[in-house]
Amino acid sequence: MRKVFQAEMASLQDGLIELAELVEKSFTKATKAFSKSDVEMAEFVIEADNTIDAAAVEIDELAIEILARQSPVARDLRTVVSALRISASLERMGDMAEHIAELARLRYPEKVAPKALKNTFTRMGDANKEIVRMLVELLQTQDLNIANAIRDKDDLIDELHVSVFDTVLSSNWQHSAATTVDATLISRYHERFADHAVSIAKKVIYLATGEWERK
Amino acid sequence: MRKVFQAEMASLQDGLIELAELVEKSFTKATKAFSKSDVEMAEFVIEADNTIDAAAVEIDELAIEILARQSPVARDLRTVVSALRISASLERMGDMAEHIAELARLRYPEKVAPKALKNTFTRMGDANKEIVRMLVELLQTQDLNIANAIRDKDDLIDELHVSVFDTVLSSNWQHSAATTVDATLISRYHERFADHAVSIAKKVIYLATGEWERK
Amino acid sequence: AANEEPTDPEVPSLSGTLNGSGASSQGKAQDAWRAGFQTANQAVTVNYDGGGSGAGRDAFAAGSVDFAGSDRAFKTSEIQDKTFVGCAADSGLVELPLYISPIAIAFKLEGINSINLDAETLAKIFSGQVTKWNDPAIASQNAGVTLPDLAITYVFRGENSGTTENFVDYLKKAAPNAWTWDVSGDWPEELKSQGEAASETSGVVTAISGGEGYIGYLDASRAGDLGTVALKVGDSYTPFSPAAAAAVVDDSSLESGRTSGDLAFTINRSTTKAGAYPLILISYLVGCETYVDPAKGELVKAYFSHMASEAGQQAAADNAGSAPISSSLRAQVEATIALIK
Amino acid sequence: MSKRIEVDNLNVYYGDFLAVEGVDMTIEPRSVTALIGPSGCGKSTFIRTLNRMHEVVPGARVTGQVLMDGENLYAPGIDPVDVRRQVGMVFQRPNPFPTMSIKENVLAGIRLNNRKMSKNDADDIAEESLRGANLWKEVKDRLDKPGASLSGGQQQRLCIARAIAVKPEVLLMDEPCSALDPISTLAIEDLITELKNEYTIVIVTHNMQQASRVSDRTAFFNIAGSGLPGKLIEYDSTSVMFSNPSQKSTEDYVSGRFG
Amino acid sequence: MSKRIEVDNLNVYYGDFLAVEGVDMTIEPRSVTALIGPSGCGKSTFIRTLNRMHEVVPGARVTGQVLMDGENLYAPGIDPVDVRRQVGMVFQRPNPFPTMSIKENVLAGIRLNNRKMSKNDADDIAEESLRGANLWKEVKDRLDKPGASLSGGQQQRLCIARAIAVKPEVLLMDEPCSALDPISTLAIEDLITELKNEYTIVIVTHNMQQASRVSDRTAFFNIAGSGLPGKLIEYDSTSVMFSNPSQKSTEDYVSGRFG
Amino acid sequence: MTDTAVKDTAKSELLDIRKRTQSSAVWRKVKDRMVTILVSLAFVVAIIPLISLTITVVANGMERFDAEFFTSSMRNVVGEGGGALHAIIGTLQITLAATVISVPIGVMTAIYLVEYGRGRLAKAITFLVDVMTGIPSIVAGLFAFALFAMIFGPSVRMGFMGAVALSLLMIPVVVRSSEEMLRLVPNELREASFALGVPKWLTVLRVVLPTSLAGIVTGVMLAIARVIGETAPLLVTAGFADSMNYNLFSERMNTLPLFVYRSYVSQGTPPEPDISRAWAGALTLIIIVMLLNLIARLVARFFSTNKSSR
Amino acid sequence: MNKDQKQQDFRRSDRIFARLAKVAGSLILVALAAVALFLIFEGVPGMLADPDTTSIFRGKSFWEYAWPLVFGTMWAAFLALLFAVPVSLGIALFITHYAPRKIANGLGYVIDLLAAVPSVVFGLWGILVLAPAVQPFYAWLFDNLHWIPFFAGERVSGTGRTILTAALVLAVMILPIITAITREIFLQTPRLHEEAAVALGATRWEMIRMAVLPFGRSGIISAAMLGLGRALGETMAVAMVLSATGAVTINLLTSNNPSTIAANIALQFPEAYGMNVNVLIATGLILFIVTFLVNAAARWIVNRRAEFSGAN
Ligand SMILES: Nc1ncnc2c1ncn2[C@@H]1O[C@H](COP(=O)(O)OP(=O)(O)OP(=O)(O)O)[C@@H](O)[C@H]1O
Ligand SMILES: Nc1ncnc2c1ncn2[C@@H]1O[C@H](COP(=O)(O)OP(=O)(O)OP(=O)(O)O)[C@@H](O)[C@H]1O
Ligand SMILES: [Mg+2]
Ligand SMILES: [Mg+2]
Ligand SMILES: O=P([O-])([O-])[O-]
Repeated sequence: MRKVFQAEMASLQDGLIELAELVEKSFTKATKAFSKSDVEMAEFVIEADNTIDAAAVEIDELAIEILARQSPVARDLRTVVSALRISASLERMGDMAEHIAELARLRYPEKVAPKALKNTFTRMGDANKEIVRMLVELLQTQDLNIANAIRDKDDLIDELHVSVFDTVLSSNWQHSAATTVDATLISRYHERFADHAVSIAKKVIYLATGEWERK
Repeated sequence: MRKVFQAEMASLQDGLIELAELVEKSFTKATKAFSKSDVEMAEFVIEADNTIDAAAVEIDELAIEILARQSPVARDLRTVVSALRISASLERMGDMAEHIAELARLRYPEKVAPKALKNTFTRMGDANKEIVRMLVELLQTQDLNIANAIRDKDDLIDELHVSVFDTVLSSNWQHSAATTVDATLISRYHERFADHAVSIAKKVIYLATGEWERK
Repeated sequence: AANEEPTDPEVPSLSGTLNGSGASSQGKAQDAWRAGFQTANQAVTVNYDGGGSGAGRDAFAAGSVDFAGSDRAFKTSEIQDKTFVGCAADSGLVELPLYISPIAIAFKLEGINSINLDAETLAKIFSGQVTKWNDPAIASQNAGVTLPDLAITYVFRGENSGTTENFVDYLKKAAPNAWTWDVSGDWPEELKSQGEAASETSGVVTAISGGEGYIGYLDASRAGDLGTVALKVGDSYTPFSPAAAAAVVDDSSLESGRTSGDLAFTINRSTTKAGAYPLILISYLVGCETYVDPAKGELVKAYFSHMASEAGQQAAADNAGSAPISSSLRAQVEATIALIK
Repeated sequence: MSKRIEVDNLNVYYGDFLAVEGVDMTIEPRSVTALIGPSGCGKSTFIRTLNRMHEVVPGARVTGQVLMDGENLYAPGIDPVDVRRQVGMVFQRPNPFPTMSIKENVLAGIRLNNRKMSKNDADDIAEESLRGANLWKEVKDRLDKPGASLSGGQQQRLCIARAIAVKPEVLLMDEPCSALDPISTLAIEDLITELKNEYTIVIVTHNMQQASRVSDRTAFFNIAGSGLPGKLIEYDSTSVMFSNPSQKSTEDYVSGRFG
Repeated sequence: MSKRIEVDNLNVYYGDFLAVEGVDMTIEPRSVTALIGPSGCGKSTFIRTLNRMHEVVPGARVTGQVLMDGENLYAPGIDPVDVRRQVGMVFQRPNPFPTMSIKENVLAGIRLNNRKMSKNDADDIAEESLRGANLWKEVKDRLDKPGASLSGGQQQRLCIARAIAVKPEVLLMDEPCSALDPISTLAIEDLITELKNEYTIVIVTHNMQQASRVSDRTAFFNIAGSGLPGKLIEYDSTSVMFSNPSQKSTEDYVSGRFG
Repeated sequence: MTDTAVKDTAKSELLDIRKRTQSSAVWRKVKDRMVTILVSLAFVVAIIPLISLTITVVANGMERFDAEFFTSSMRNVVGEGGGALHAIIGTLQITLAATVISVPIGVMTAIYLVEYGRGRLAKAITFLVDVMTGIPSIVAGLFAFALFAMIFGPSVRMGFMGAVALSLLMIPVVVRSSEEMLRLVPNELREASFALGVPKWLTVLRVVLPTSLAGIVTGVMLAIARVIGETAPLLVTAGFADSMNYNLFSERMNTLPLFVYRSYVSQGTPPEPDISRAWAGALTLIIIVMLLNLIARLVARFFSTNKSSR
Repeated sequence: MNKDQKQQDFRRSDRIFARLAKVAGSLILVALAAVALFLIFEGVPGMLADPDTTSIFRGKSFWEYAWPLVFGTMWAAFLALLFAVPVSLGIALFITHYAPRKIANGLGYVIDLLAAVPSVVFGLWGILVLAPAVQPFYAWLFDNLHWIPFFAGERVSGTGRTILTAALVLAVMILPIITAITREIFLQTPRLHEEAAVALGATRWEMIRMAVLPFGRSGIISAAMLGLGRALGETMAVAMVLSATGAVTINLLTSNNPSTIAANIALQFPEAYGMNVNVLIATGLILFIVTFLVNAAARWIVNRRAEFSGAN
């Protein structure tokens, strides 16, 4: 029954989960670095991205080797193709964490977030932390309820993202252009982060149902 | 000699090229809409993104069908995996064009770009138009020189992107927060656009050499 | 085997194995003789390969058998030329006419059991000159018998045979004008295509029984239900019978120029003696006067005596339909047997 | 020159043994339909009912219907010999008649009905069929050589040429490549895709890759246990069968997770 | 119980015909090495030189060296019978001895050599070998049944059990699955991956997927034309061979673009 | 031509072909039926002599198919009674001896041809074995006689000599059938054995021979059936006898065919006892051969049970 | 050391066994050579014997003596083959392709039984049963189809003991041999080829013609040759049945028939002595040579189209 193949498929899955956990850790640290303006932690996150990138490449290589050597079909094939996609998304989510950390480092010792948005960014960060945590769980369990929960959280993030723009564009926004830029970018990073998570959730749905994403 | 397979592989390639051409068209229009603040054109670009998305999904489906039915190996496998990746990147490039058009529409009838940055954005747009044109050519010819040329252009875009931040954060930046946000976003869109193009170029290199991207 | 259990172990007797070979004609008589002899001498086994006279003579000369059965005696030239391995160097041969058998002319014609024929007509029938049963040559001798208008097919022995030789000898001697072919154990080559060949007496019987209008010559004992021919001897027609056969022998003379043990007869085929049936076959028993191995000599002597005895001759007559030798001949024979050592 | 086949509640027996049970299936013209399934599930048995080769086995029989363009092949009065002329068959191992030349092999089927063919006609048909089987170029200079002198893959194509020479409506193939090396296999597969422009093709294969490569639709047969009848489990377009089959057992089978 | 094999400039002849030319190759212990290549390129010929089965063919001979842990198998004074005890072989078609029971089949290698064994030892060896071949569970209740009563896949595993019962160092397999259905094939493939923990395994296969699935290293043989000798074209880790081979012809072959 | 016109002509051509096909189809069917009849007829034709023969032999043979026939020899039997025990024993002994001579030689020769033989010698043997199947049995007898006469002198007769003559007739049949059977053993089995490190001779003895044993046994039985009915060669070698003889190596020994032939050829007065003994002998001979045949089949089945489940 | 010892033993055993096999094979060569030598040494004097002093010749030369025998041998064997081969093929086909599986085996056994009947019994049956049974038919043929040379002649045999009957008996005798072999061969016809034919729309007969017969061709020839060998060498049955007058004729229905070498030897040998024995052995030598030639011819035929043979 293709034991080697089963093992490879399992390690593909494990790799994805590990990767997701790495991203989770990175993102948690990045938000902390961001909120606490902790440059060391930021450095750490930036460092860690290399690990994430390497892990993602490893998954890709494994996936391609499985494709080349095991010719998977049906669900197995979907798993491999999804893994290729998910690894890419996770890698980008790692990038987002890195970007957040970079911003934190760039502005150090100042805090990036202005008072007015602090709460919003905290909420965004929390929501995204929740999302990435759910993501790990989703990859472990492939429970479609979690996928939907992720979508819900994404909606929250989108709302918050819009609210950031509202705040920035409101007349009582008085901060410097740099702050504006930072707020814009941070918000966008969070939004992208959640967006990638959703796209991963979609891949998992595809994996389960065989329906390729039609946006 | 697996004629059907050869045909499928060819149509996969053709699909990618077509998709790239769609993106090129879309992006050209988007930059025009942006610079001319042409809301109709913007609408058109936004509409066109659906086509691009559909085309991308089609390529993915074809790729997955090829994987399922033809079990390609070696170069063929790389082509298919690359196609999966390239289509995703092209789709995101299409998204970027859409985002640019959306911004143009959002700010209509005002122009988005402040005078100070107009030139920069024009240069960015031109560079990216050049990039997407080269991309089409690259997908057709798989000439690695073009891939390198794309990287070079990307470096130019990165420079311009940094210069946009410099401009915005410079003391003589006096524009509204909205303008700041827009400039930030537009610049980032261009930067991302070029970045995706580079990642496609890398896929083509992988395709040719078999060396999976190590960043 | 059940029949080989010694029945009376106390009777002291001879012992050993005696092998003979030769004429198949006397095979059945040999069976009877051996049976009697072996019963009397339970430690003795006598074998007789009825392979044929020629083979028997050759085997005897080569010393591979102790005695031979032969439908003719050795020719004197043969006796001179050959060395007889089993016989002592200066030994003569013993040849005894112990098996005398009439040869019947049998035929198959619906409803006819017997016809009369003279030698002349017989010769013409067997040489294809008379080809129909209602040929006047036949009809004239068989008044009162309705002969069919049927082709005659004669049956002859396909292989070399003593029966053939005697039959032909009879034709040649009794009807020299009609029969011009040489005397030989083989049927004349020129006449083969007109008749039907059969192998062994059994074949002849089968052939004649199987074909209406068939006629052939065979050992009289095997004629069975077939119609037979009464031969014209002198002026009357004589059917075959043991007595008639024995009568001819008594009417014949010994060949000249032979040793005293060599009782080779010249059969008087053209006898006119009433009640004689000149179409007979004499089969000889051949042995040495002096055997290299005296034990053999003793056995042969005993066995030959048994054959020549009245009982022996009667047994042969009963079992093989032969004609017992006359007492005068027996006397001659016994004297000869006494020579054997 | 291609027909739709409808199989209607077909049960196939060997004596009293029900080998295949209750198959309903519509085979489209000008398409390739692949039959897959574990060993002994009745693929061969089933495909042989489509040209009434099944009944060559003593004691074998069938209930239900096989309709070719509406006409029941098993209706009384239908001569199986006729059916077999309309439904050609290619076997697992290439089996050219060893005593015939290449050309005679191709014409073997036609000669049956048309003893006195002009030499021209014969040449034409031979060429046409060999071209159809993609073999003409390779053998045109040695048509008088024995069929067995060809390589395995060429022999199999010769058999295909022989089968299509009688211009059947349907072409059945029972594991046509399992005795061939990969290069010959690919040649045959290419040929099959070409032939489907003209024929209705049904192919049994153990090679899942092959089924997925050449067929338009795939039927998965399975058997619950030895002694039980084989059944048609799932029948769908090949892409669906190999990417997203609706039955668990199909998925398990195509992905090698069976047993 | 596994050895490194070094093949050194090996030329293999059938009489005057050079079938395989100039092979240099190192086969690692405790690994699976797959030999692939088009039909007639000399895979079987080559693999049979590794246990001197080649010379069973009249007129067959070899130049060059095959070193097993440094010892040349073709050195004078080496008895081929001895070599074959160290290098087991499994063939294309399962070939259990038809007159022997399952158990006798397993013990054949020992028994046929007239070696005496206590019943206990025999039982132990039989069980151990059958376990090693992953067949014990399926046959333990019918060890006295004829070997031929098993299914094809089981027979092939029986042959593997028979081969490993004599405790060879190396196991050669010439297309061990080509006569089997896919389910049995997968069972054998699983077995091969288990066996490589103990043996050096060399396998010839026509099934590229199989080569890619089971082997650690793959050797591609090719032949330039009929009558020409087969040559080793490329030899590398299987992943490289199937994802990024360095020779064009390897790539063409593994991707079915050959011919 | 227009499209429809093309179609029409195509159609009419098709119809034409159909018509032609139809008439030829009828003819084909008729022919098929005719052949079926012919073939069945051939079978019936072959069965007729068999039945006729069986009836003849059984009907005639039953008369003397009694206990005495199987417990007595012909020693001292004149007229009625007697039996064929001596001939039965002789036939069994001589045939057994012939088998003992021919089987090892025949099988070893077959082994040589299949496993070892190459080149000239093997070709010569193959051809000569063919020729040997054509040796007239009488010639074999004469040859054996000449051979023994050279050593033991012309008076020699023994059962063993007959066995030698019969061997000459048996060997080619044994070689032929064994050769075929050995060739049927798949090479794969040999290679499997070699690959286990088994030397060639053991492979042949312990793999090849057992595998083909059933076939070889059948072949041997056929060979026995072929010679057990021989008359001519035995007459000149084993000779003719009435008495029991258990010793193959001395003196004459009777055999059943000879018993039958002699009983038929040399009938006494009355002839009936001889004739019925002849038929009873024939029946016995047939039954013996039948039994051997049956044994062969049983042996074959016994050895092939292991294979049957293939 | 023990192991080495064993190896050595094995190697020696291997050599010994091979040599034994070779010796066995060579023994056949020797035996045959001895037979040939025997025939030559004993036969050649017979060939050269003086016709005048050798009684068996009856004035003819050796070749005049032998020629009718050679003719008869060939003629009878040919006729036997002519009858036996088609019937055998029919039976073999019947058993393998027509009879229901269940009874086919039994039928095969029944036919095999014929092979077990000793030739003496055949002889008895031929002369006592067959000949009388066919005689009326012969008479009819003779009366009505006299113009056909085969049925011509002076007079129809009244007993039916003609060469035709002998050939029929021979045919029945060789029937089981040919049947047994062709049956085996037909059974070996690859199912694939049969099915290929059937799948092309062949009727059963057409299938047989396309697949079975061509496949079995060389086997049929071999079988026929084996049968021919038996027919050529058969002694007793012919000797008993045939009315052999030594004629060289193709008439089938008369009592005037050629003899065969084997039957002639069997018949003449007992009464033969001296040079006559050599003459008979000389005819044996000729039979030997004829057999040799026939076999060579058969091999040649079989091999001639080996390229197209069913054996691959
Ligand atoms: N001639 C026959 N007589 C009786 N049963 C048969 C016969 N042929 C096949 N069967 C049985 O019918 C069932 C189906 O066999 P079939 O050969 O159709 O399977 P398959 O799917 O073609 O298998 P494979 O993949 O091994 O070719 C099996 O149980 C088999 O044992
Ligand atoms: N016994 C033999 N005698 C002579 N030549 C042979 C023999 N066996 C094989 N050959 C030749 O040696 C070459 C290599 O054959 P081999 O069987 O090794 O190829 P292969 O790669 O195993 O092919 P396949 O994939 O078909 O099994 C071929 O040209 C073949 O014809
Ligand atoms: Mg099948
Ligand atoms: Mg090979
Ligand atoms: O006794 P016959 O010589 O006539 O056989």
